[in-house]
Amino acid sequence: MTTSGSPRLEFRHIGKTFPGVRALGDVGFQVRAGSVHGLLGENGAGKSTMMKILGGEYIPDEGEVAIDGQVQHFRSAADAIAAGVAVIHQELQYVPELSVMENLLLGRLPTRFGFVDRRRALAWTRERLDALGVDLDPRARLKQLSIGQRQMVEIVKAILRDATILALDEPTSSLSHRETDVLFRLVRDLRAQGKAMIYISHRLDEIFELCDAATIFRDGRKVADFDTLEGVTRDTLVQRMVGREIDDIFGYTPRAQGDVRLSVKGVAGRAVPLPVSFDVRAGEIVGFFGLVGAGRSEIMRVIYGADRRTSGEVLVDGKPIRPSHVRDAIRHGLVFCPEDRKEEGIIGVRSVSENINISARRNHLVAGLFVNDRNEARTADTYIDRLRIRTPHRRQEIRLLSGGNQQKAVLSRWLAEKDLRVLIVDEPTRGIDVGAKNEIYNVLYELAARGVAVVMISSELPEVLGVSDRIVTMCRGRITAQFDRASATEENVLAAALPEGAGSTAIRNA
Amino acid sequence: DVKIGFVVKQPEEPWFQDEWKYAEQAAKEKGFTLVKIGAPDGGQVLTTIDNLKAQHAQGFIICTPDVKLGPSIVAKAKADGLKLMTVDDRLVDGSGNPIESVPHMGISATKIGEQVGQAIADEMKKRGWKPEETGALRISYDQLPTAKERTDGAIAALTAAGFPKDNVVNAPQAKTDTENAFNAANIAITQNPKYKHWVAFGLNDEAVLGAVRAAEGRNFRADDMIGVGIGGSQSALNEFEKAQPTGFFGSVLISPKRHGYETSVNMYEWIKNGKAPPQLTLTTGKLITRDNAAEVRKEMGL
Amino acid sequence: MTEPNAAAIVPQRDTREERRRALLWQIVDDYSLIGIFVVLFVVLSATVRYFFSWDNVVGLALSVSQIGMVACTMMFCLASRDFDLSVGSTVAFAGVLCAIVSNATGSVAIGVAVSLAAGALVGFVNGAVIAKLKINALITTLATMEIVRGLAFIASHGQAVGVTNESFFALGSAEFIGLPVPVWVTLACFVVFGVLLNKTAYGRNTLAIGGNPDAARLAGVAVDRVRIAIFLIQGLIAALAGVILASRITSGQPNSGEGFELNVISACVLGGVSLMGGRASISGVLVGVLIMGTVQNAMSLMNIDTFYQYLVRGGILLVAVLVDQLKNRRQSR
Amino acid sequence: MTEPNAAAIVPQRDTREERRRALLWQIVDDYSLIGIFVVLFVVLSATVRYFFSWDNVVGLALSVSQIGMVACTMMFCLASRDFDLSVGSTVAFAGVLCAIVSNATGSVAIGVAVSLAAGALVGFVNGAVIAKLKINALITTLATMEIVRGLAFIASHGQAVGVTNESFFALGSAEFIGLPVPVWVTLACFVVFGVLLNKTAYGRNTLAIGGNPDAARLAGVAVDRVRIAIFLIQGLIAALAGVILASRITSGQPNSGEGFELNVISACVLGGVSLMGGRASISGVLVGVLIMGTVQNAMSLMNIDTFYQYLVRGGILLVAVLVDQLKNRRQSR
Ligand SMILES: Nc1ncnc2c1ncn2[C@@H]1O[C@H](COP(=O)(O)OP(=O)(O)OP(=O)(O)O)[C@@H](O)[C@H]1O
Ligand SMILES: Nc1ncnc2c1ncn2[C@@H]1O[C@H](COP(=O)(O)OP(=O)(O)OP(=O)(O)O)[C@@H](O)[C@H]1O
Ligand SMILES: O[C@@H]1[C@@H](O)[C@@H](O)CO[C@H]1O
Ligand SMILES: [Mg+2]
Ligand SMILES: [Mg+2]
Repeated sequence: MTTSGSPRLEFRHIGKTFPGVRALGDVGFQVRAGSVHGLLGENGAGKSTMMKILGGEYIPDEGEVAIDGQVQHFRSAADAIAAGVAVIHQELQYVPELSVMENLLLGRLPTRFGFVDRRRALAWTRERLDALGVDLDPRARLKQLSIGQRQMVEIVKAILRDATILALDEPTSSLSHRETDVLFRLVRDLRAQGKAMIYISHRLDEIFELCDAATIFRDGRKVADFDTLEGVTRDTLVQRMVGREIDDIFGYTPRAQGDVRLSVKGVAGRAVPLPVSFDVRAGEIVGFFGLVGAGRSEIMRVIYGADRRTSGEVLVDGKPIRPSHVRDAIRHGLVFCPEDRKEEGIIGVRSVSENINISARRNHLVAGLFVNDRNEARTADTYIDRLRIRTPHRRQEIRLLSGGNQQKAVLSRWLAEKDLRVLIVDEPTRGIDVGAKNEIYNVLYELAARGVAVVMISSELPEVLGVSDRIVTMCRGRITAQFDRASATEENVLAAALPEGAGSTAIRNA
Repeated sequence: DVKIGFVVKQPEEPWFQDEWKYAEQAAKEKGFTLVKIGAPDGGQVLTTIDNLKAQHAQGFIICTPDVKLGPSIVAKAKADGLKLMTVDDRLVDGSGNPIESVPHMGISATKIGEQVGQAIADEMKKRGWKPEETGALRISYDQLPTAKERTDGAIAALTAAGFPKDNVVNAPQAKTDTENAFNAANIAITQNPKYKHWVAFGLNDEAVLGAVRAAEGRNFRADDMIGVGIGGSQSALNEFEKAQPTGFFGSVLISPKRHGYETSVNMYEWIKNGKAPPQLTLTTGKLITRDNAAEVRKEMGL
Repeated sequence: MTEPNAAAIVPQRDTREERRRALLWQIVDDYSLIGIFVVLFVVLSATVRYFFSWDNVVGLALSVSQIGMVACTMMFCLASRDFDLSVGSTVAFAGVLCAIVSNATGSVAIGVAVSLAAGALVGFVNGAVIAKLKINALITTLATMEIVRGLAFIASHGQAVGVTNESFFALGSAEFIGLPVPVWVTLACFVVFGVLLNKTAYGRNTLAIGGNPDAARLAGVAVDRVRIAIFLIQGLIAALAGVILASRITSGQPNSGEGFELNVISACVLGGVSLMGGRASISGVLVGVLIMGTVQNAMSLMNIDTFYQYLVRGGILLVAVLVDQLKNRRQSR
Repeated sequence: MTEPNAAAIVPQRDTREERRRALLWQIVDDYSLIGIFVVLFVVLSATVRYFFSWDNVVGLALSVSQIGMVACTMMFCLASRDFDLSVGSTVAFAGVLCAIVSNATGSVAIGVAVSLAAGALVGFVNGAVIAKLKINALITTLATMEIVRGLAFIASHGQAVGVTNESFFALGSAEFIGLPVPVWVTLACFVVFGVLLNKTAYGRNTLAIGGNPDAARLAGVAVDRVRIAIFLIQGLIAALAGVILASRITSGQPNSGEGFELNVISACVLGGVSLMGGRASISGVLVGVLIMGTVQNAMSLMNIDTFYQYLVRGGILLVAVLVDQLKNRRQSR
């Protein structure tokens, strides 16, 4: 271990302004060699912006980055790479059509006489993957992999650069638990090798598990530095991050429940060939838990009509929904928030207001044709204020918002529905800060209290347990069990989410 | 059995459709096979000749997209063992002289242009227009060599008849369709508010038609406008059929019938009976106007 | 922006004042192209003889009237991340068809109606193939461009089709309050499609589809239906342009409108419509169309040699887009 | 991490058998277009007289030689998510320039060298403007298309420029082992660019840029440099095609190569090159080029009416892309 006292990496007085947004103002902190430095902050606090400056993607307006005391002037990603910096970006950056190997070696394929030396590249990649204990086929194309596997490729790509400084911007947001474990092991190894690492996550338990030191950003400023996390409590971190106390992040209180609102009877689709049935009552929040690939997203998409329904019936308040017909679902008050925000949620180049009003506007059209601008402005401002969406104004293109704020805007789209009956949210808090999570839970409760039937898919077990009135587990496209809030425990829910004979396989694979 | 290719540069143009039609008539009468192929650029001309060889044609007649392709067409025809005749446009060699060895039937672009110019001059005289009060619209498309020759011919004839050269206004069209001619003429008229009357000539009937429509828009109607086109195409005939005369005064009709029919028959005789065609047949155009269009066309067997 | 660090403390929660200023900037940016055009127009008026005259301005307007009409619908097409190369052929086909049908039935109204229907049908086929069979728009419309051009030739036997009913010509040449009918029609298109784009759900949905088709679909937008409608309307308007053109030149010509599609697309892109979809403004398109027409007009007035006109056209295109680009860069840095 | 290593059991690891089957399918898919072409070829050989003869096949090869050469580089251009409309003009300009310089210097070699350099320069300008000034490729190359065409007209005064030195003609007409030189050059292009695409870092980087430009940039790929190189090489090869064409037709013609760019792009897209970037195969492009040439050739042999040829061309384009599309759909399920 090379835990020298002097910092390997130092940010000094960094400032960065985008039109209408001051993303960072006079921010500085240090990262030691052989340490993992946690970076925390609410959505839009400026964490990713800082990493993009480190990676040479943005040039700061003020301040400088120093490595081993040497001031660096990165003008491009290539400069940063040359200086031994590797950044794993929050938005995955891979080439879908190329193989794992080619993605891992992007920009530095080994050549012989100008020709790519495939054999050597393959051998080298295999060897390194094995050494890292990562199970990936180097020849598979990225687009054939699951999101989690793709994220793993991104991580490995950065590690294979043998950089001395490694920054990971929310690397676990779509990793399974096993993959997360692999990642943690890798990070610890790298720490042992003396690398300086920055680790960004909204999951505080990960911060505690992995990080030696931490810095907290708020609104583009640094609000706290912790040289060590020994003795620092979770509450302290949350308080400094959010600026207020959140004693119980879930804040659950029981509600009255009404009649069955959503009734799913024997529904099947291409990717979930076995019929699935369940009911959700008015005012009830049902959490769907399962492992990655369990089929939760898929069955919800089929219910919503986004994917083709091959059999079965979906009823909202007893009225059937036309299969494979999204707009019919919406008209019946059944809506769905997809998990892949960037690909399926937001319309990047359109404004926040457009993104919020796109569906609900049909109820406010003038003469059945014209958009009611006043009404839409009011709606947008209402949700910008209510969910505390950080944006300079409602006309800002939504792609310029931080991830968490985009999520809130997408959620607002459905909250703005006049006659909302059933809300299905898929991983609603992925990549969202604690404060905002709490806000989103409150929104779900409020909706439920108004009589909406809520279905929440989540891969975070504590969240499922903390928010749901009832928990449904899925495994391999089938519902395996249901639990009342009272009877659900981590152990029994997890056990029900595992495939048959999982125990032994798990051991074999581990 | 005899197989003859008939290759033209702009198959979409009515003129060539007509040539083909009459060539087809000859094929029916004489009992040979006619292969009609369009070759709008140099590369495609060569491809077409190869194609003809591949299907065992013995000779072909061509109206080339550019007369300077001459040497390569001659060489290719020779290499592929095909007899060669040209129609409409005569091949030239590297130094711009006509290639005498290739039998040709056609018009001289300059001559046709001169006919246009002459027709305009005559009509002006008849109407008693003062040349200095009259502007001449040259709807030009100098990217196309024949187009340049035709309009130059018209100018030559006009000036020879005493028309002041300074009154010729160049109106370049961006494409050879009527709309572009319209826009070009419109601007030229704007630029020259001093003229009381206008005359117009160009590459073909469509160009002149555009000029006539533009002039109408600026209130130069039948009495103040003399447009003479080339081709005697449907565009011209449409004008003559209108109830009221328009500024489209006439068109120099050239006969696609002779060009299509005679060249095909000549080629057939050459292949079948070894009877070489005449080295050069120059056809002339004939001015048609509202009054004589039907008559002249009938005379020419159209 | 080099404001004091005070601003950093409440960076996102802008004051009302700041929000207003940011909005103002956005508007300035949105209309910068108009500024470019105004400058161009003033300079040309001052330097080019005859440029600033009623006759010339009317002529200019007339010369871009066909492009202008179709640019309105092409804007929708590009905004939804699609592409249409078939409009030039549709112009020709509609003109020919209108002439043929008018002659055959003796009724101009029937001729016009049939043409418009045929144009709409071509557009519908484009849209259906692209939206339902999911074939790339470039290829689909390249194919229909060929096919429709072929139909125009076949229907007319390659000949210009004259119209016998003279009342037909009014459409192209009659004047109304000093402006010819085609110019009025074009202006109407700009108003109607401007309103459609900005004020209706149809327009907003078009932009949403262009921005992210998957997200739009999940948000309840009838993506396929909107895409088909966009192409259908485009076919209809292209046919209208064809009919008006035929009326202006008093015959339907099968070879008219060649290269038309690229002119229309250029005008749109000049006007700031993004080929990546999701971004469009009607004022931009109007200015794009006007810049194209103005440059061509001024070059002709200045008697610039045809061959040099190619250089100027290319150069102007580059400069205009570059200026726009610089503006955007300022915005996104 | 409150859970045991449960997620390990995710059923993703296929068996060896399944992997092999998937690979097989992939190969079938990758080569399905070749299958389509083979079927087309066999059917035409059986039904169209003279189609299957050495003469005809050589003629066919010759007829697509220019398109073939440039399709190789256009493949790179499209694969990197770019677009080039200027190649047709470059073909014309290079031919004219070669003729002029050869005549002036008396040396064919100098003429060819100057033309190729000029083509490369055009390409470089395209690339630099697109990569550095970040102007949309469609607009940039539309502009250079105009400008370079203008240069061709200006340099030649709008006239075809005949070449006096007869040794120049060998380039276009000499034969070598039974095949004309242009065909050999085209074959060489396919080999060279095939190897470049598949076996070199340049080719892989091109695909990476097309697949995800940001990812490539962030991984340190010299994105701008690669894009400029792609355009530069494209300009060079377009000039080569222009020189060979001029040699074949024994003169440089300023109006040659019109519409060439769309033919080249169509051939590439037919060959499965994605306009969205990141996907390209040299065998696909070869087949795309051959299908285009074969259809045209067969139509001439069958003496199909010109006007109906439009319909056939459009129809074939649609059908070929549709078949490819259906295959992809199966694949992505
Ligand atoms: N290119 C840009 N243009 C305009 N504003 C931007 C841009 N990039 C980021 N921002 C703004 O800068 C602020 C900081 O964003 P950043 O992505 O760094 O936040 P973050 O801390 O990473 O948030 P999250 O936890 O949601 O990922 C946000 O308000 C965001 O909207
Ligand atoms: N690792 C994987 N590899 C390939 N396909 C996968 C993988 N994971 C999921 N899928 C596909 O996704 C579908 C079901 O996954 P789905 O996304 O519905 O599961 P989920 O329970 O929502 O899990 P997630 O947390 O990933 O969203 C299946 O059709 C499966 O083919
Ligand atoms: O191109 C012309 C054609 O239009 C016809 O007029 C005959 O001569 C050709 O040169
Ligand atoms: Mg972030
Ligand atoms: Mg899921």
